[in-house]
Amino acid sequence: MKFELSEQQLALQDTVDRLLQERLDRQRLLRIFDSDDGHDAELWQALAEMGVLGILAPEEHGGIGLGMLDAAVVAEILGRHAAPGPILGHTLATLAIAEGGSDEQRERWLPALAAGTAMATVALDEADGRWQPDEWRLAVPATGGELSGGKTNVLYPAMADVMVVGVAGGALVLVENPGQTMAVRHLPCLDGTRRVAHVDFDATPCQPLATSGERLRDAALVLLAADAFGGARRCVDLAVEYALEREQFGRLIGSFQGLKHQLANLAVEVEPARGLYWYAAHAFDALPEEAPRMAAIAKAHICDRFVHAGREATQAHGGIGYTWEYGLHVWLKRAVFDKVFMGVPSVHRRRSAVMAGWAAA
Amino acid sequence: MKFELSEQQLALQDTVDRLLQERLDRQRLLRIFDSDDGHDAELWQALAEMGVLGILAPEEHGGIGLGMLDAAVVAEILGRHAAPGPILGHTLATLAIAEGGSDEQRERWLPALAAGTAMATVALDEADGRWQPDEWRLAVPATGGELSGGKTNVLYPAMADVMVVGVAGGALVLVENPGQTMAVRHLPCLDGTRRVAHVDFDATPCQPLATSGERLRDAALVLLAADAFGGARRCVDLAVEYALEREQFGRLIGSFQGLKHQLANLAVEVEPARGLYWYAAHAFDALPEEAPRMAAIAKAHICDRFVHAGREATQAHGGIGYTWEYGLHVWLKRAVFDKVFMGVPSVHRRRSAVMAGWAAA
Amino acid sequence: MDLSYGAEYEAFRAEVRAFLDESWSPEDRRDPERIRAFRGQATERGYLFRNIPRRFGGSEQPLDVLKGQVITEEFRRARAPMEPPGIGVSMLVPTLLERGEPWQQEKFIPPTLAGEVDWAQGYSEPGSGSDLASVRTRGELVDGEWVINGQKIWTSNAQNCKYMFALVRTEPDAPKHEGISYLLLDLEQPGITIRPLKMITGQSGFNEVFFDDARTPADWIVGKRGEGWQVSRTTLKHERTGIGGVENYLDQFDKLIALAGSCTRNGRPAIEDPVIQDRLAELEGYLQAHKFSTYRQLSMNLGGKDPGPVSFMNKLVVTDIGHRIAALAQEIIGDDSLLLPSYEHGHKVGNERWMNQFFGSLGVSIAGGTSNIQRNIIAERGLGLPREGQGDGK
Amino acid sequence: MDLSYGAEYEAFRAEVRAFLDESWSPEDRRDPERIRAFRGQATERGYLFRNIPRRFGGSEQPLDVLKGQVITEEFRRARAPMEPPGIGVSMLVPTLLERGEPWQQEKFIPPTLAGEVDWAQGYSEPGSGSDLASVRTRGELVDGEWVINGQKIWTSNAQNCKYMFALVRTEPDAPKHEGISYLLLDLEQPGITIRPLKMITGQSGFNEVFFDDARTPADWIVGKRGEGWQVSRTTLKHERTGIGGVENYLDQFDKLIALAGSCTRNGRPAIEDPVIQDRLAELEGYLQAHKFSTYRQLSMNLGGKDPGPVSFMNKLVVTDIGHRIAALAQEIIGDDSLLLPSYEHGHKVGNERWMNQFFGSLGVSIAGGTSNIQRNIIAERGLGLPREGQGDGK
Repeated sequence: MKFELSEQQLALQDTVDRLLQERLDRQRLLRIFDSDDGHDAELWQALAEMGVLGILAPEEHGGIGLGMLDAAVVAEILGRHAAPGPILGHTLATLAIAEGGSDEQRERWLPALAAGTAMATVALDEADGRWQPDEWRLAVPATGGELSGGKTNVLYPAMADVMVVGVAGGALVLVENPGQTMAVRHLPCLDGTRRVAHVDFDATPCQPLATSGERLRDAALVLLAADAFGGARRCVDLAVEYALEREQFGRLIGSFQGLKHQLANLAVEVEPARGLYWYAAHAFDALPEEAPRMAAIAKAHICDRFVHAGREATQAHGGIGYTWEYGLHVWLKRAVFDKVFMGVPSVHRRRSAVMAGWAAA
Repeated sequence: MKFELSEQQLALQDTVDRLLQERLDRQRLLRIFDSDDGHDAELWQALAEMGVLGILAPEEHGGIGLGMLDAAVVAEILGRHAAPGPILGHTLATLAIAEGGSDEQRERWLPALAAGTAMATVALDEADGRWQPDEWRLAVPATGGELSGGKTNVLYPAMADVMVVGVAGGALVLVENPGQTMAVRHLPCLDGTRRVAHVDFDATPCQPLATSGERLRDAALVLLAADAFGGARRCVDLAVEYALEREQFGRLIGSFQGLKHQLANLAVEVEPARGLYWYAAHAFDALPEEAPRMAAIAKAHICDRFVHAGREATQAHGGIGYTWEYGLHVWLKRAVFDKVFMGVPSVHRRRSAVMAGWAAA
Repeated sequence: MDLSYGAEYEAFRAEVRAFLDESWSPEDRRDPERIRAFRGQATERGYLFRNIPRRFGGSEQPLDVLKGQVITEEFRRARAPMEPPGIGVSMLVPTLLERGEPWQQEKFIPPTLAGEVDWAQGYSEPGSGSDLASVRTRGELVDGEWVINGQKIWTSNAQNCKYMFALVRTEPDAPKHEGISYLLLDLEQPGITIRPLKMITGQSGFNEVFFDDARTPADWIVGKRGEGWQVSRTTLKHERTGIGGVENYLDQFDKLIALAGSCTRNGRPAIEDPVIQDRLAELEGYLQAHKFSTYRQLSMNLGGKDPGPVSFMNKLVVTDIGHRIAALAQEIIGDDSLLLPSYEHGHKVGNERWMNQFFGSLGVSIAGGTSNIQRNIIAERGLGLPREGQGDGK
Repeated sequence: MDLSYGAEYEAFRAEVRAFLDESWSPEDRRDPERIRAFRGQATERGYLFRNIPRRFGGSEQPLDVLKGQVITEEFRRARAPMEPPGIGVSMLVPTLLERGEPWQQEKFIPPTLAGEVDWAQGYSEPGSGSDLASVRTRGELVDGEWVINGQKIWTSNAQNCKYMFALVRTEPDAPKHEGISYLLLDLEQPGITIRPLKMITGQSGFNEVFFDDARTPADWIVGKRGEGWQVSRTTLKHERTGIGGVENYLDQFDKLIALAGSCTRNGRPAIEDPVIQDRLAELEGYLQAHKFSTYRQLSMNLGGKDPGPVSFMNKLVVTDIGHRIAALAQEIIGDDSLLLPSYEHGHKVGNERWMNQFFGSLGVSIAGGTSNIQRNIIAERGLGLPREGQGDGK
């Protein structure tokens, strides 16, 4: 019985946490949030050096060859600091190439992706919230490997050297150097820490990948859940810290029982969910039969908690939390992203009901 | 613009309120709650003398000839005091006879019902929660007026001299002196203030009534909503009173901000709903197109609030609220009755969605 | 029960409507001159500035809540302008009428009513939050002028305002609530710096105002020295009455229904999803309850009766309804909630405009006294529970 | 991540299972003699009373949480009896082991372990609620005996208990917490009257106990005079550890799913209703979170690590889960919630048994410290917020 993180995992969290404490203070975070591209090359490079970008790439391809649980505990820390940039799409695409790429594809891409010298992303959503593999309509013609059509809410497509695309039938294909044949329309993003755009493929060459859209979807759900846990937990911390420094009516506001009970209730909503994302990640690594349902439950549950925590933390701060420059809003907006990206919680609750056999599909 | 009670209505509420304060202290209420039949002849007689039992019967038949709004504001007071006995079924049956009875039926029954010397009830529910008129299956054979089959959750059938029964097609029929041909199986009732039983008709003679099951259902929804408002409001009062007399840690518990905020939140849940049942009752009297949907909204909303208020008040009382003899549980159990009788809130929310045209029926 | 206004008021309504038909067309909205002229005519007729004496530019009508309601309804229907928005009309003018010197009333009220000058409110400070009496901005009387130093925050629209009414600590040695004065001052002077505050939605509605030896004449004070707290209470009372704008929320609900009809969820219109229907119907219960609660309060206020504790609850009720609308809208728009609602660089704003409600509903719960302050008021004044620190039996 | 217990413990499990196969069959449940004999054998093998010295009838095993967990799982699977239920074993014995005199340990522990005597708890009084230190029952030492007058409430099962351990005010002039002693007393005496309290569900689980010159020997005191409050804390600590019984709630959830499959709603199985599915799935999120939170705490406790603030939250988490199960069950059973669950006059109890959960979940939120006390503990000890009355900067 060992349901806790290994020394190595704790050390990994700690290293990333310290990096982000040092390199991503509130002011810098807001600068990136407000920037045109939502990316910080220096931070990217630091994460690459730490191995974070190649966490799921095998060692023989320059990665550190760890599993989803490791990636998820790092994602918790990224969420804790609302770390900006293309990491989510990059990590997911790296996983798909590592698990489904040919030897040649793996050779070509994984070392550069792990080193951060190339960037990867995923293109999954279609219009009207069609995030799930069985809803994808983008077709690969029988005549051969060319894509034509649109995908939306694609993470950082203009920066991507390689892109994993979900296609009709729930399969995945690989598009190399997509910029040459793809039109990108940037969207005005609520969450300045994760930018998305609409893309249109026009006879874009692609190659098959031997891993499924379902598996990539589950990976995304786990990483979003982990990110959301880190973010939600941080919202609790930020609200508590504020309550311990702010005075009103001659008292610390944290000494008012009304606020104390609200913060206690909030902590009770959030804190127990830590093991839920751990287990979903562990199932992804080791228990394939449980993995899809646990990923759905974790994503639905924790992302709802994150939005709730973001709203409660804002209220606990009063006016200052409502300002752009104080920066608390970054977490609330990240919470909305985590909740919506890959499908809203009610969609995954419904999926979990179907997988449990409660309902016809 | 006059959206408030008339002087006459306020006086009526006040009179009933004083009667129940005098005649129905907590001890007596509990005695009736614990009794075999859940009925108190003395209280019944007092209510009859006050005109409450004939509130919806026309004056020419010995009633006081008022409308649903008047009946509902009285129902609020009955709920406030958790008044026990067959009043709900009696009032509904009286309404159906007044609105749909032949001259002869009205002559025969209304004076006695208004005087309380005869008792009436309604039999609507069938198994599996089939409360709504379009779900009734009990058939009146083409050969003529005899009923055979069951109804459940019938209020006080063994005491009834006359019974209004819902039948297939959503129609209503009248059964006089049902005891002669009907078998009654008493049910162990959670709410000791309103007793229900299962009945089986066996070639029971019946006569048609010229009013619809829908209208009777809407009347029931309004009266339940009004009862629930009175009960919920009382739960708030009881919790506040207790917070003002109970000390812990050397302070009145009502001075702790945690409890103060909980009670404030509870009051905010309950208090605004007063006008909602008023309007639903007013619509029943005067705005037939709006009546069914407003009755559904009022019943669903206010009955949910009552259960919530009953639970919160119990928690605010701590252990004493959990005892039988303190008697707070009477309101919580009445809340469950109000919520379930005539269909749970989600059923009526669904109906209100259909009536609004949001959904196919 | 009678939700109509009765024959007298329907006649009045017809009169207002005829006036509007004749004097206003929605195209006039973009022409400031037309608006000014229209307000003059409407005031002449007794429709605007009803509680303000004629000598200051008001129409000096007897109090008649229903007439007020009819006017609001008809002006809204015709999309005609009412009194100029802003706290000059809603807060400063009532305060001056009650506590101002005659010369102050004459100097400040008419141009405020005419919309010629706007006012900023200088109450909140960084760190004061709900505890407005903790003012630290200081004023000293030097050579017949107040010299003011400090900082205010959450002043709406300050960069467009000519004047400010402000709470300033002028008696540093007096107890907290007795050391504050209510000063008027001109914002167009070198001692004042205004910095816009960008809000969570990306828009700038509020400002910080810095005072660095800002000056105002000695007699630009309302009430006496040290009475500023009481003077400001008259104003706040004005801000905090009003029955919570139920029409606004009813409108929003209608729009939410339309939204649910137009958005897709699991391949079908969201409004056909039973989970969405259930949540819409639940929300409608709260909303209809508040609607009739509002009518009840209006009706009782008309008759000079006290509607009871519910009057303290309106703000929390609408805050809760706003949260519910926001949460449901966010669920319904799905992917569109990934977009910034206030983006204005050529991108057409679609369903993501509902994210303004998502954030705005948080703003409502913070502005004008946080929800926890409201809960104290309800518990103490509405339910009669002991005030903080009382009832501890020691 | 490894949720298995490892080879060593699986070997141990096989051993326990073999013992159970050999020594216990569920039909033995109704035979008190067989139960007593079985407990003896199981203690011999080191499966029961593991932390109690052999000289008092325990098996004196080294602390091994996982072995404890394996034993619990296997005994539960075989439906075999573990330690006798009741607070004698769970509260009094640990207290005596820590604070009792040797003669007290020898006299009271063995018959308690053997199930020969049961104990009642005399802590709560009418009016004390969560404030246990406000004891008013008084004890005076008269001629070598304590003479006790007053009243206790919420004593479980007192009519079947031989003894009580009670908090009694023996030093009326000392400060509140320092005037209490922890006394043991025999309930079978004329000075004691026991009155059952009927609960909201109709069952009687608790009692009032009245003391009218009740007596107990001078040396039936645990700890010194005035130390009763500290002594009782050791006991309460024992009551409040334990990780909240997640298995119980997982079982309930499975039953709730089965219930939803068997109940009809709008003419179809309730579990096919999308609204019910959504609420079940939402509840499962909370439940799975708590399940893995429990594993995490268990795992860390095993390694001697501190799981952090979550340890203070378990009670509130299960209270909330219990409320959710109750609300959903009530919705699903529909009409059956009109029936009393405890009625036993020949009526077969059906789905209305879920109303025990409906009321029981309220009981959980009241018993052993109300939810508001839990919130204080979480805020102060878990989150580090100031204690009541601190942090007021004055």
